Amino acid sequence: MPFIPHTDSEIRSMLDTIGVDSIEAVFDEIPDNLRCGKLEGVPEGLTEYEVTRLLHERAADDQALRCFAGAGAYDHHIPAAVWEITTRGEYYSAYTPYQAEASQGTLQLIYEYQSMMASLTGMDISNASLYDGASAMAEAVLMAVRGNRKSKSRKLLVAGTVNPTYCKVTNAIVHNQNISWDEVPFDNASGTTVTAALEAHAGEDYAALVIQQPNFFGSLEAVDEMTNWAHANGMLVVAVVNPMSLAALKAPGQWGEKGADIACGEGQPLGVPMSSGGPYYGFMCCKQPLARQMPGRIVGRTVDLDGNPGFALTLQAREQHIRRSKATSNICTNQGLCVTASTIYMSLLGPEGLARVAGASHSNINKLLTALDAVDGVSLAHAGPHFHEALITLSKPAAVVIEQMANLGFLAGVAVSDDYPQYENALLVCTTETKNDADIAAYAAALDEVLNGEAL
Amino acid sequence: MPFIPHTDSEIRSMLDTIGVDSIEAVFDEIPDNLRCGKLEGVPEGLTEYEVTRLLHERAADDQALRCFAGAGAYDHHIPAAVWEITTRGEYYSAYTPYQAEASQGTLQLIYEYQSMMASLTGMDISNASLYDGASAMAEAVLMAVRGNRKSKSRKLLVAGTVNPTYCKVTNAIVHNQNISWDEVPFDNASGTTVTAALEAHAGEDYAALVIQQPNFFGSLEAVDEMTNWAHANGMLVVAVVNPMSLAALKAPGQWGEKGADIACGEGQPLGVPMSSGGPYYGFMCCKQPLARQMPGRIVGRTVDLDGNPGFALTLQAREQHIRRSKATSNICTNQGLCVTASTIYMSLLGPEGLARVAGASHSNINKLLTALDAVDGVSLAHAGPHFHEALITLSKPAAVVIEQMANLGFLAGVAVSDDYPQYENALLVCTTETKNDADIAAYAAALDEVLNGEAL
Amino acid sequence: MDSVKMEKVIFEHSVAGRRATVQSPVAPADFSDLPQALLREDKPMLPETSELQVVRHYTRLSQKNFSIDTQFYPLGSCTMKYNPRACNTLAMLPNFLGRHPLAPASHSQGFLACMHDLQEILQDVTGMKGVSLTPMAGAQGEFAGVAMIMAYHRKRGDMERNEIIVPDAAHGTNPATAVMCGCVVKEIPTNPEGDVDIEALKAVVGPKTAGIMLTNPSTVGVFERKIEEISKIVHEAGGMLYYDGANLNAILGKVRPGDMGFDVIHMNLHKTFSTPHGGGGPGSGAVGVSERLLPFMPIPHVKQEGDSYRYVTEAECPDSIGRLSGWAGNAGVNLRAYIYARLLGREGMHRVAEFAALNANYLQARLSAEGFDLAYPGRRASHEFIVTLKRQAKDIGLTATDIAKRLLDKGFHAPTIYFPLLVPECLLIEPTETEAKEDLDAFVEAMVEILREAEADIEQAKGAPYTQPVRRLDDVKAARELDVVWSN
Amino acid sequence: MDSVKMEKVIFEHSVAGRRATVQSPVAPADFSDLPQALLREDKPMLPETSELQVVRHYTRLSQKNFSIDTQFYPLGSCTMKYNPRACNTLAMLPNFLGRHPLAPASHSQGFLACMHDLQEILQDVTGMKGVSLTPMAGAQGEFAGVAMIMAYHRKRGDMERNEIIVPDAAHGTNPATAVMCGCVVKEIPTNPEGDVDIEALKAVVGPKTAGIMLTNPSTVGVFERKIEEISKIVHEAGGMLYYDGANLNAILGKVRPGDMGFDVIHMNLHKTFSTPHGGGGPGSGAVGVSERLLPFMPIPHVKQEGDSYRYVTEAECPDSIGRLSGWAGNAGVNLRAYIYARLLGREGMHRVAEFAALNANYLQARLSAEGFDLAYPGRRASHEFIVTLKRQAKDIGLTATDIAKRLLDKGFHAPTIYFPLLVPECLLIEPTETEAKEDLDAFVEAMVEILREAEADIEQAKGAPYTQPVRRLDDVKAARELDVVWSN
Ligand SMILES: Cc1ncc(COP(=O)(O)O)c(C=O)c1O
Ligand SMILES: Cc1ncc(COP(=O)(O)O)c(C=O)c1O
Repeated sequence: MPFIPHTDSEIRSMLDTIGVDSIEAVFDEIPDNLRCGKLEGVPEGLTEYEVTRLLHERAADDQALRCFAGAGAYDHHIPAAVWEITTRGEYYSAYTPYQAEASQGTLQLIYEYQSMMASLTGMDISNASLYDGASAMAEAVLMAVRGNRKSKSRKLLVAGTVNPTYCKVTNAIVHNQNISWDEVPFDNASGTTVTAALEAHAGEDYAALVIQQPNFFGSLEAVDEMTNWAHANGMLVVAVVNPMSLAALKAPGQWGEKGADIACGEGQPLGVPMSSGGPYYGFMCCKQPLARQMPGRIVGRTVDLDGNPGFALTLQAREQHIRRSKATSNICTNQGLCVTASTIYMSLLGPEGLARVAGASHSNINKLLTALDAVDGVSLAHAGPHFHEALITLSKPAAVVIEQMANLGFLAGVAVSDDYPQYENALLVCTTETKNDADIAAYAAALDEVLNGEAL
Repeated sequence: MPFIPHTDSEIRSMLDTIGVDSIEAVFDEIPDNLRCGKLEGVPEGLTEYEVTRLLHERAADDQALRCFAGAGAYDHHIPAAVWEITTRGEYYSAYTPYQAEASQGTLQLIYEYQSMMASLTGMDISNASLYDGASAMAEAVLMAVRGNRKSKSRKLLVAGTVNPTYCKVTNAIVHNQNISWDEVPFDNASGTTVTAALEAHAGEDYAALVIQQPNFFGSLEAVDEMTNWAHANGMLVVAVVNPMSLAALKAPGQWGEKGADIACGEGQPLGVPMSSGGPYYGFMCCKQPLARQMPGRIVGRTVDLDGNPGFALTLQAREQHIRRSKATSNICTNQGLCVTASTIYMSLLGPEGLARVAGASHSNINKLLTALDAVDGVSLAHAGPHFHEALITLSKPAAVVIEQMANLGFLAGVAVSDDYPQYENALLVCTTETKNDADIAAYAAALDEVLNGEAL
Repeated sequence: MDSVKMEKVIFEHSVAGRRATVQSPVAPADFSDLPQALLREDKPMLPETSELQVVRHYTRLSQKNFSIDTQFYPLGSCTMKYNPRACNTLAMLPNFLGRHPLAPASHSQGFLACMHDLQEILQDVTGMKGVSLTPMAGAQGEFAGVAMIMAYHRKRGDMERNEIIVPDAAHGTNPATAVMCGCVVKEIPTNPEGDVDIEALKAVVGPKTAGIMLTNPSTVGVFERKIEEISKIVHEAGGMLYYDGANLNAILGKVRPGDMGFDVIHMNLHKTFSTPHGGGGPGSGAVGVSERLLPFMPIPHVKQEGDSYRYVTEAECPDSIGRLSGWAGNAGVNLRAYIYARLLGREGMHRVAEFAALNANYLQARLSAEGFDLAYPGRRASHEFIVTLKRQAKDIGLTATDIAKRLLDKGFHAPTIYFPLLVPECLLIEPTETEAKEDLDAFVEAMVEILREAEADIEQAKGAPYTQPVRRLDDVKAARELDVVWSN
Repeated sequence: MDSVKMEKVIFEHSVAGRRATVQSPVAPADFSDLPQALLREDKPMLPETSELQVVRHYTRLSQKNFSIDTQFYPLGSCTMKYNPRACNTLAMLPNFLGRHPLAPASHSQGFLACMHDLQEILQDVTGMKGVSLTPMAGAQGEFAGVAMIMAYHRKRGDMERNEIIVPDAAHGTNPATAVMCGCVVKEIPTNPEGDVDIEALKAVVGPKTAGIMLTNPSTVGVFERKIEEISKIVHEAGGMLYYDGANLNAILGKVRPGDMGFDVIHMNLHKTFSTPHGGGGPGSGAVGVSERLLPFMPIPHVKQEGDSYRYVTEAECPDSIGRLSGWAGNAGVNLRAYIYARLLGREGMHRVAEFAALNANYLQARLSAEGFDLAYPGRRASHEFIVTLKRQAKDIGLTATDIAKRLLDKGFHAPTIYFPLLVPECLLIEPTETEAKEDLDAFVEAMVEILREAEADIEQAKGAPYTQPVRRLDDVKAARELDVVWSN
């Protein structure tokens, strides 16, 4: 019996203690007519060896591609130590640290994580994680609507350069509470938001302006101006940021004169594998005045009976298990193990290491764009600067190019035409520090072959 | 500086404390003319990412083959838990448990290991491991020569069916001490030792008889008779055994009337990956009277100052760090981590699980031989019974078959002609529980193709 | 005399200029081509440490946790059962980890096949008609479920239904979810036997009823015997039944939510399907739906076409409640659940509930015999049950917290305490099917010992724990003097 | 008040009939076709436990170890430096683990290339002309080395040379190895400064001298300054120089054994090349040889031919001392060493000795300043150095054992004690290059604290440790009342 330790004689003795004569008897409160059948849809059990073999075969079916795609999931190197430690049983198989005294490992780690994220984003407080970057934006929108004392509006402004998937997820979540937004169109030449587009909304009542930096196209927004404009118009500013980029880019807390109010985003670049899209984690940080509006868990440092320092979950009165229908969110289980990995990752990289990873990712996109400049049928959609992504337009349909590039061993990038019909044959390409000059040359050669080759 | 934590200012302050002004100065006792140059033969350092990529590429070069080879290294399933726990830092990065109080984890585990091995082999005592099966046989031979009070001989009898590589290793080690042996020829029909061959040596003075069970060909020796014969002739009996087989086969301690005196062998089948041949571990067990002749570490159970039970290295007076030139062996570092894996493996399998693994390995060889029976150009060298290996003779040179089978994705077996010229075109094939009926059929089909196909 | 139990905060190991050089590119970063105004001026406060320091720090910290791998962990409602190590090892095969979520289906058949097979398995064990693996934890599964119910009503043009009925014993995520979906929560009481108060239910249903959120067995650990009647009442009122699958472990292979009349269910794969809880997550809150709700399922989900698999597109699901995650949910967690499901297989599924219930009922019988009061004495335990310390709290001052902390000293994780809120001084105890009888017996012994100790000297329990890295912590100070970020 | 520190023996968790069913084939074993007389009748005493019980037991046991990953571990002569985690992760890639040792070279180019490159690197850093990776630990490397020396003499027809000279400070493996090679050991004293007594050496060399086994820096932690003279004396007498590479970490990139005149060297890759020591092994004792000894190297080793790699065959090496392992030594350990070498690279190699020496000399200076007596006060420390407690043992009864045990309470592993034997009450302290200054300082502080405590009350030190899973253990009882196998 997989994972069940009971022997026959133990079962008998336990039944005796209960005072029944079969295991079936303990289910006697379930109406007979409801009892279920054989579960024919579930295959027979396999041994661990059989499952191992099956999964190795399945994994082999997923041919590894050299990854030039980003769009929210990034192919960074993860130090071996990160997951060797993260998957230690004591982290891996513990529950949420409700019993603080028996969970100081996880609690202290989260406290350290909060400290790192608050510093990276230039904010006062961080929570212990949300599900992922997309849903973190939804929570940030809800929080902004709750938290903006100056505005009664259930509307927001969202820059048109925010990851379209994040917008969809946000909509799926917040529209239930009658929250909606207006999109700020971006400039086609630069791929960024221009002040004129914002000015069109001056004086209107919005709860917040949502800005992504670097934006979906990998371009850099004029975050200082946008932040100042939003604040001047009574809005809060929600910053959606790539935490890796914050080793180089101005922290949201320093945007404009007063800084963004909420920073959120996808934690994946910090030590979490791409893994088909999850588990990742959403991070969220905010300025002090919004602290009690924050969704999710928060760990605080306190003292024990002997006066020694220790860590515990705190501000729980925001959470569903205490506040129920009045909670700041329904989130309960978060993405703790990914946070564990990220904390170890950030510790291993440190400020200089993180800057170098960001730096190599950035210089590689410039190298790639230079290499692609020489390829017929490729042009750059937006003038720079780019952080580590850029949109290129192609002489063939993106879907075809992606498929053919895959056959050559490359994940060529991400097609965006579903969300931006104006970019029909375009690919969003991305480089990280894991690409070297040879990879970039090979990519350009392959793309040349696909676009301009004879027989494919 | 990889793995070096020192900052410039720390280095300066440390040099100040030492009272020198450069690191070079602490090497001032080394004569200048000896100082070495640039190490041009060592490549530039790589980052972890670069090394990761290199090693993934190298690993991909070693195409995985479906393994039908054995000959001392066996392709068994290893439960995932085994190495996930074994590589925990506390096991992985500890030294030999000299400070017993700070090493109770490793020490208790070894005590458990010793108990399991002693029971599997039917012996009184086990050590904590030797290097590998081959060198364990060498140590057993030395031990037998030391330990046989009835014999002054530096000669042994070794069955001709003992793994020829083990014999080579043993010879490389023991010939330095003028120890040698006579080989007992085996019967060509059965592939086993027959009593007549032993009788030829009756009355001669040998320190011990070495028997392998199952023997190198996978056949089963008449161990009871051989043991009784050796004892009757004043010899000790050294049993070289596959520990996996002991889930099914009679334990050496029960061979004949008095049982073998020393049991040793290769621990790899018990949870250690094939891994190009190492690290594996040699096990060694013996009867009580030989205990103080045992090489290697031994853990004992004792009590602490409070009278609580605890574990510590014991009988250290046999070892080189105490006895120096009079030690039972020069072994110091052994194969502890592999023993850790094996102990966890044996615990996960238990007596019934181990028997089933042995059982499936065994029944698969019968299935394979049946399937090969239908293949032209294949015949069985020795009549059964076979444990999980057998020698088959082929209509083409073994080396060619191995190469062609490899191109079809199979490791076909092991050629033996270097050691047994009489078996020119023969392959020693092996099955474990990791082969299913489809694998066996595929192997037979591939071999048919190689031996009888048109174009290859 | 004690070794230093305190572990410095990682920043205390930090020295300016120190770093693990092999972990980043050799070349220093150069952002000079970016506008100066957009660049960061300060150095973020990340630790400057060596690789060894980091490994040592986080290895040592880990040892300060209780976990299933090290302790019996009978945390009610959380199903802390063994997380098979193979699930982790196999889910972390390089090709699985390295797959970008947008890799083309043509090069992702292995992963997609696993997800498809898992959908089918979950569909069968819950008795539903479709499954989406997208929700990232139980609460998001609840969200998906209630959002689907609302979408269904709206699609039919029924714009008024906005009330979600929730029993008072429900988990906090239930009412919180309802509110996130724009609904109004109607709470109904639990009767003294632990069942829903049918009369109260009848009183609250009506034309505004969107649905009811239930878990069965409920959070008080007993099977809701009148489930069919409840189903009838709610359905006749035009509402739908939502099943909170956090307790699915109790009935896996015994009774299926679909057969009980539920229209939608979320599963906590990190409970019933044994994916690790990771010290707080990630989980996976897969949802299953009845025929009527199929069009509303969150995207994406995997579809089989002939021999191949692909995600359904947005265009194919115009009525979907949409996307709840950036990609397809917690794929790696779902992979672990899939591996677990294949290891268990059909027969194993049936055994889960059997042995979870056997263990719970055994523990309930033993604790009751030892003098502990059960909250619902006449009832069968499901996979869990409640002990109430109301009497001991009154008589000797022994609270649920005290017993919880003292259990830590005895080497056991505490049960869930003070949930559900309606039972005073409650311990919600869930042993799970993977624990051996001897460990249950040892737990009973510890409970009895604690009671005896407390009867002799209550201060000992009040001061507990004594053997952990810290003594009992001051939660009030934690909230009042907020220290949530390290500063040097 | 303490939580149960004792962990049952695994057999105490065993219950007849319990098992982890997914770990073995479904079908019961059937050996009925084998002769009954050859089959086992009794059931071997292996634990009958569940998977969770095994995981929990061995996870908990692991927590009872000190290790580099959790503690500073200045165990002299053992080079307990950081074992980079990448070395483990990469050496355990499925294709490496799954390679049968006899897989054809055509399908093994990746592995063979790694082994070949490692041979080249080791050759260069030691200044030798050939390297074989076959020996499985230092002692087997010593064996290979002495056996090669003997083979060399014999091949030349010199049948008399059978004496191996060994300084009294040498590691026990040196004399034990010499005896295993059929040699006679000639011990020579160490002078008060820690160098070889040259006069004693001169007195002992002669026509029977096969060779001398040295390590430089020696086991007393100082560099043998007269190495060239020693080399001359031994070589002129017709003997060969063997280098015990256990201390290679002290000189890596600074001076090469080959350049010092050594004819053969073994390396402890589990020390200098940072492969893990695994709680006792496995290690790897690669040997390097000079031109003269090339024909005698143990087989196999890897040869490059054009773009491809293969093992040399026995037939190609008629003079080889032969095989020392079933296959090719501890391949997986060598793989880890290779990865480490590539991470360090040329520059990193040079830094190893520099920072190992910086740390050792710093610690030596600080401890000396705090009043601890150095065994060789006038000398530079190499990568390690010796403190002697002779004075404290006499004055207050504080022994090396006491300080070692008390250090455990302070959270530090103890240095090596009572080795080398010639220094009374000695602590051989090797911090390694991977430890940070702050940890060295903390160690000094602990040492000083222990001394102060002992001056005030020696009983505290005598009773140590207090914070470990057990108090000080009775070694005498362990040896007298031998309990080495569990019995119920
Ligand atoms: C009864 C019940 N419902 C819902 C949930 C919420 O699940 P999750 O934590 O995965 O969001 C839980 C988990 O704590 C629960 O116990
Ligand atoms: C100086 C010295 N020589 C030889 C050895 C033996 O090496 P191994 O333990 O790898 O056999 C050691 C290791 O303890 C040592 O310190």
